[in-house]
Amino acid sequence: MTLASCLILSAAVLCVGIYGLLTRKQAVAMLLSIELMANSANMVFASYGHFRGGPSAQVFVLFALAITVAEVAVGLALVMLLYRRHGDTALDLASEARQ
Amino acid sequence: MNHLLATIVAAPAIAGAVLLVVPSTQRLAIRVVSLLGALVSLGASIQIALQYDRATGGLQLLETVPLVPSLGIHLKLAVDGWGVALLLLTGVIIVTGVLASWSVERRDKEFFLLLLVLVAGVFGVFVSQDLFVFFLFYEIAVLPMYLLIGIWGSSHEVPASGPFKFAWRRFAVGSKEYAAMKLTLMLLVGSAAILVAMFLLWGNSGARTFDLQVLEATKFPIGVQHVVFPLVWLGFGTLAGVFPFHTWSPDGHASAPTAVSMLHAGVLMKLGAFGVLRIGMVLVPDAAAWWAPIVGGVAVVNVLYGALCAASQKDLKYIVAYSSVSHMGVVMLGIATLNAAGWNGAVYQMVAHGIMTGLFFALVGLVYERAHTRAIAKMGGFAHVMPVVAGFFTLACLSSLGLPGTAGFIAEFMVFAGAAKGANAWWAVPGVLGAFVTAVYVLRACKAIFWGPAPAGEYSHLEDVRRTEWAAPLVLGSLLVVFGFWPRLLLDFIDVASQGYLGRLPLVALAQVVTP
Amino acid sequence: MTWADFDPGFTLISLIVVVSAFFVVRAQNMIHAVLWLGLTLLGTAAFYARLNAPFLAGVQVLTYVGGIVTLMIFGVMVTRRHESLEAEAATVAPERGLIFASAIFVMLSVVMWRSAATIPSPAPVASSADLARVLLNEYLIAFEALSLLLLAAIVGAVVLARRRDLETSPQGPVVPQATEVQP
Amino acid sequence: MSAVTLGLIATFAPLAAALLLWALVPLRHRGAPAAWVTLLGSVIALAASVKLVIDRLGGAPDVRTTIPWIEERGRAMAELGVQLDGVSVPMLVIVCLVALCVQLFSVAYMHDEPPRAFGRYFTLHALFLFSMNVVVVSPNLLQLFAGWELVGLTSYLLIGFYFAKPSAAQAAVKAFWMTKLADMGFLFGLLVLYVNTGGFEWTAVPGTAIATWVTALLFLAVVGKSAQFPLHIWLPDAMEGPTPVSALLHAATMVAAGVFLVVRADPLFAQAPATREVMLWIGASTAVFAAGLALVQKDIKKVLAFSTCSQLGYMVAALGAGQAFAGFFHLGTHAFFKALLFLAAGSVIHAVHSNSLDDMGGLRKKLPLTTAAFVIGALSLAGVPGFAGFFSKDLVLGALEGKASWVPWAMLMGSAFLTAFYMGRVVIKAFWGAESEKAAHAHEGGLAMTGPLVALALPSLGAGFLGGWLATQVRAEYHLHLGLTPIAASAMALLGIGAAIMVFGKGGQAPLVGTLEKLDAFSLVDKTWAGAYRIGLLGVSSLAGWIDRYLIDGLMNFTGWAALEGGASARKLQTGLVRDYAMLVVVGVLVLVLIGVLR
Repeated sequence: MTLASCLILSAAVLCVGIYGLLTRKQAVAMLLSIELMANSANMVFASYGHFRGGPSAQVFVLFALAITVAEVAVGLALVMLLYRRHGDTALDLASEARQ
Repeated sequence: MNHLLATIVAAPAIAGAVLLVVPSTQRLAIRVVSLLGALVSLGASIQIALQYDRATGGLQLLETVPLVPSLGIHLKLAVDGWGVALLLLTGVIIVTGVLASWSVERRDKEFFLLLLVLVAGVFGVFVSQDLFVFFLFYEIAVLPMYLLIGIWGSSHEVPASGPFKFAWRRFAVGSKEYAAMKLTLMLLVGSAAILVAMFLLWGNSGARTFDLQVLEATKFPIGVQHVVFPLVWLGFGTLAGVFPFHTWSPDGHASAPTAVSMLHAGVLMKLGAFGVLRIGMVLVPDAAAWWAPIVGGVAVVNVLYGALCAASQKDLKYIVAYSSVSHMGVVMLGIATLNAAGWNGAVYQMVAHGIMTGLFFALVGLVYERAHTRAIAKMGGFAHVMPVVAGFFTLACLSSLGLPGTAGFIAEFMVFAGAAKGANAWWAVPGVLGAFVTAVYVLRACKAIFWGPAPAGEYSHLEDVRRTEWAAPLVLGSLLVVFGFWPRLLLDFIDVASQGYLGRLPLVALAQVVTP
Repeated sequence: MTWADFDPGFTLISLIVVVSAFFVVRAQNMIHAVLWLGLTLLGTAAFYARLNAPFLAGVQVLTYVGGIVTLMIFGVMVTRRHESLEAEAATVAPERGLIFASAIFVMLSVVMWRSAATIPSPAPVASSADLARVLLNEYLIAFEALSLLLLAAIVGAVVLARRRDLETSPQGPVVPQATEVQP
Repeated sequence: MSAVTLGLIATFAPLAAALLLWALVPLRHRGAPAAWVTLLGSVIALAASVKLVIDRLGGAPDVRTTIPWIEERGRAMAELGVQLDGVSVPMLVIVCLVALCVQLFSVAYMHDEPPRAFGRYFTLHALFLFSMNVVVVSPNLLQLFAGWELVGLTSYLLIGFYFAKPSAAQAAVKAFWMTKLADMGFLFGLLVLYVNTGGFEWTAVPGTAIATWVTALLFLAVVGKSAQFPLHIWLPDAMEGPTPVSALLHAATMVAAGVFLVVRADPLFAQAPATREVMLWIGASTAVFAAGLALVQKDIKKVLAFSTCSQLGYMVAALGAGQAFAGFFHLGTHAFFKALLFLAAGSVIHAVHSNSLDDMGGLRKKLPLTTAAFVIGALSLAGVPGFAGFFSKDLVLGALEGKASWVPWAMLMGSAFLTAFYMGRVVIKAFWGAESEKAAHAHEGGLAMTGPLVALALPSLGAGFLGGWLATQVRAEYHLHLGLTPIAASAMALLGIGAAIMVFGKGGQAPLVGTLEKLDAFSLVDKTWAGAYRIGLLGVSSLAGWIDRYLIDGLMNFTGWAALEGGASARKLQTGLVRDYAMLVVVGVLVLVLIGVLR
């Protein structure tokens, strides 16, 4: 297990998340993809933390986790709103910004 | 230390604040409060003129309050000779302007409030000796215009034509909203240029200060000067109607209500010229001397082109508006001469044109209010029904064409003499030609409106000047003649300031001046 | 890299994480997708454990697997359209996604490979005690700011989700989640 | 009282009258009292100037006092003041005397005007006298220019006095424009002088080249103001004004200001022989040309107007010949007899209510005094020996005699004949012959009308004998000599009168009249100027207006349009789809990473 392999693993997860974000229509599915991407960022933190030492990296992972939780809470609330308004959670429906 | 300068700026602002608590149904109270604010300013400006020591010159009546010392921003108020002349002009115009708009019907409280805010800004510009505060007041003076024109203005149609016809569908060209928007946007672009110049000066001053006196004493690198001067020239110049950035002026002044046209053409355009003179010429003299031929060349275009455009107009307000473009060209021409006669003439022209155009717009407003038309073709023989208006209009025309005995002559003559003495003597030729074209179009308009057989039909019962409407013609008309016969009333102030600042110009420029 | 460096544990974890992540974005059934996400997150927890970060692994299991996955399932259930769920989980323009994702992957791999080469060898382990000390000393303000953020998120979520024409009560899932995350 | 005080009184008494009338609106609107105020001002001015003359007869010296007017760097750049010498004092008397006579005449002549218009008329008269006196007493060219423009203004306002008549309005504006066009020359001349000498003194010695420039430019203004060819076209139109106005402004004083300017600036003109040569030719040709046109006018005032052009041509020619005194002398005598002629014509017009010569005839029985006055004026104008005009015209002709070219001299001789001829025509058509229908009810005006006629007839008869005194005043040589010129001139005058009696006495027509009439009707000069105005000014200005509205402002609109259109097309990027935004983020990341990789 080297730093490079750890980083490439996290890059892989990130790219899967990007793939999901770009291809899924469902708001919840997009949220899941974002979770994957956030997770991969945490993995990078943890990897560097392991290889360079010191607790700071882990602290940041903790913070990132908390922020992710907040994001999911608000994100899900938005999904609920979307569902109420359109009876569906396909995010394409929320494109009023175009007008 | 007295607080005259603070008073002159604060009086309109305080009157405006009082207006906020006056109920909008108290129409007389609104007017009286506004008039009081204006009168206090006028009184203060006269008091300033009396207290200013003409023999000493320089900055006087200094008041300083630190605002943001860490950035070198101070509320530093002081006045030089130019400032005294322009304060007097502003005081006179605002008082007559308030009286001329006595009959504003719609949302009068807001109207007077904005008018007072605007004039507070104008006073602020003329007395602030800190570049940042100068700019702040400048913006305060410029921005209320958007609302004043957009709400209280008047519209007309401009048919689509020309190579840019396709752009017409985007705008209602000629409408008051269009005029207000164009004016504001063009002036704001100018402001952006000024802002850049301002920070360049600040950053290169070494002292990190906006204090104009410190900046004056600073010798800026020539490279910085060459960037700053064109920015200042075009930035302030947009407000002064410098070709080809003058096109906000005809539409803006034609659409604006009477008092706003009076203030804008009478005073606000002077802010632009004053900025070029006070910031451009004084702070970056080396670049100014280099750029002066270009400034003067453009000014010459302004004079002649503005006059020719005015000659082609069929709408009374447009004629007056284009004449402002032409006359502000004379101001810029005087500035570009880089000698005492030219600068004195330029500042004198600011005052003369301010009074003259204020008178013009006041009278045009009167005519428009009664006849409900600005189309010259529909008018005729109005001298039979409104002889007083006709008389004062003729007087304004005469000053406009530079007839001796009116303020316009003194100003134009000094500018032309300055130009003839300067490095580019030929500037005087188009300048004088512009005055001739002015004679053609103002007298033609005067004849078409006022002369001819007595009007019949709807125009046969037009009323002449009454009550508060007397103020503007009487005061402004008399001043035109007084300043025409006795120029030293103002010149003593202006000349001492010009002498002081001229010393800063590089020797190269002065050497070009033929001294008899 | 030789076979001597081969690390079967890490390889297994990697496989689990990548494959389950792939199913997260490809699953037709949203519930399945969330469950796959749970597996990914568990794999990540194992990854943390292998990186000598047991506390992180624990928190990962507790908040992510325990909290977020549950929350997501609630979300899916609440917004579910019974009759047409399958069709809506469909993907759009998979080629575009694939191209961009792989391009990013290639780029990132190159960058990370280079960057990793500058870090020599594993450093001494940081204990949970170290972590706690740093968290509550150096990062105290950030820590408190974070709790404020969470509070704001709770309030925001409540305001957003609660409407007059309320059919379900969305506050329920959010509030316990927020309290749970306090370490 | 010192001379300066008297000069100031002469100048400011009319101004005080004008200001009083301007400020006291009820007084002005009452009418008659306004006339008395103006008359009082003029009387004071005349008294002051007469006192000046008496003082000068007693040996009072020339005086000159100035105060700074415009300052530059603390130094006077321009000055105002009073200069009272042999040129300005006689001129002051002439101006004040003629003005007073004309004003008095106006009281009767304008009697039927509504009180307000009457008041306005006299206010303007007072203003005119002030402006004219500013010209006369000015110590330098700048003040002269200021007064010059002010008399132009009063001329404009007085020509347009009947502003309800479109023709009067047009004539007023035309007069102002033409003179203003010429006045640009004055202004340029002043600027050239100022740049080269640092002042506006006519005593400056700037060298021949500069002097030629300055004087040529000044002469341009003279051409305009004194109605010389080709800028004369405004003067006949100016007859739209009330007749007394024509008498005062457009015959006696204002149009003579051009000549006065040259007399004043004689030291400058003396340095510029080239300018003088031009003046000589322009003066001579105007004299002939205008005399020819005067022959065919049907309007009595237009005859006199063209005659004024012609006589001013004499003066300009004399100035061109370098005999400033001859021009000045002719100016003085011409002021009297031409004012007399105009006032007498006014009396006729007042009696028959028409300007047209065809409506007159046989008036000598009804209007004996007017007839006598007119005949005296006509004889003086024709240059019959003994009358004032003879002496001055003789001097003018004598100035031209012996010049390198005899052509100008011959031209002026010819026009002397023409002058006598056309004046004979007018006298015969108006006062002799069969009594016309309109003349039947004609009668003399009151004392206010006849008094000024008598007052002006006296100098028209006798002013010629003052030539000697005037010459000592301006330090010129003056002696009557019996040579070719006086004899030829007298012969021309008598021949002209005789020819007129022969031709018109029997109701006939002069030869060449048809051609001249066609020439007059075609009015080539007028049409040229009108064309220049329409095409040159209106055309260019509409082009400028179009360019400004549709090109320059169009460009501004285009900028706005481009910004709006650009915004509209940029908005299409905003699909509103989160996926697309995410992709843009990804692209951005890609680019950033790529930069990182490649670096």
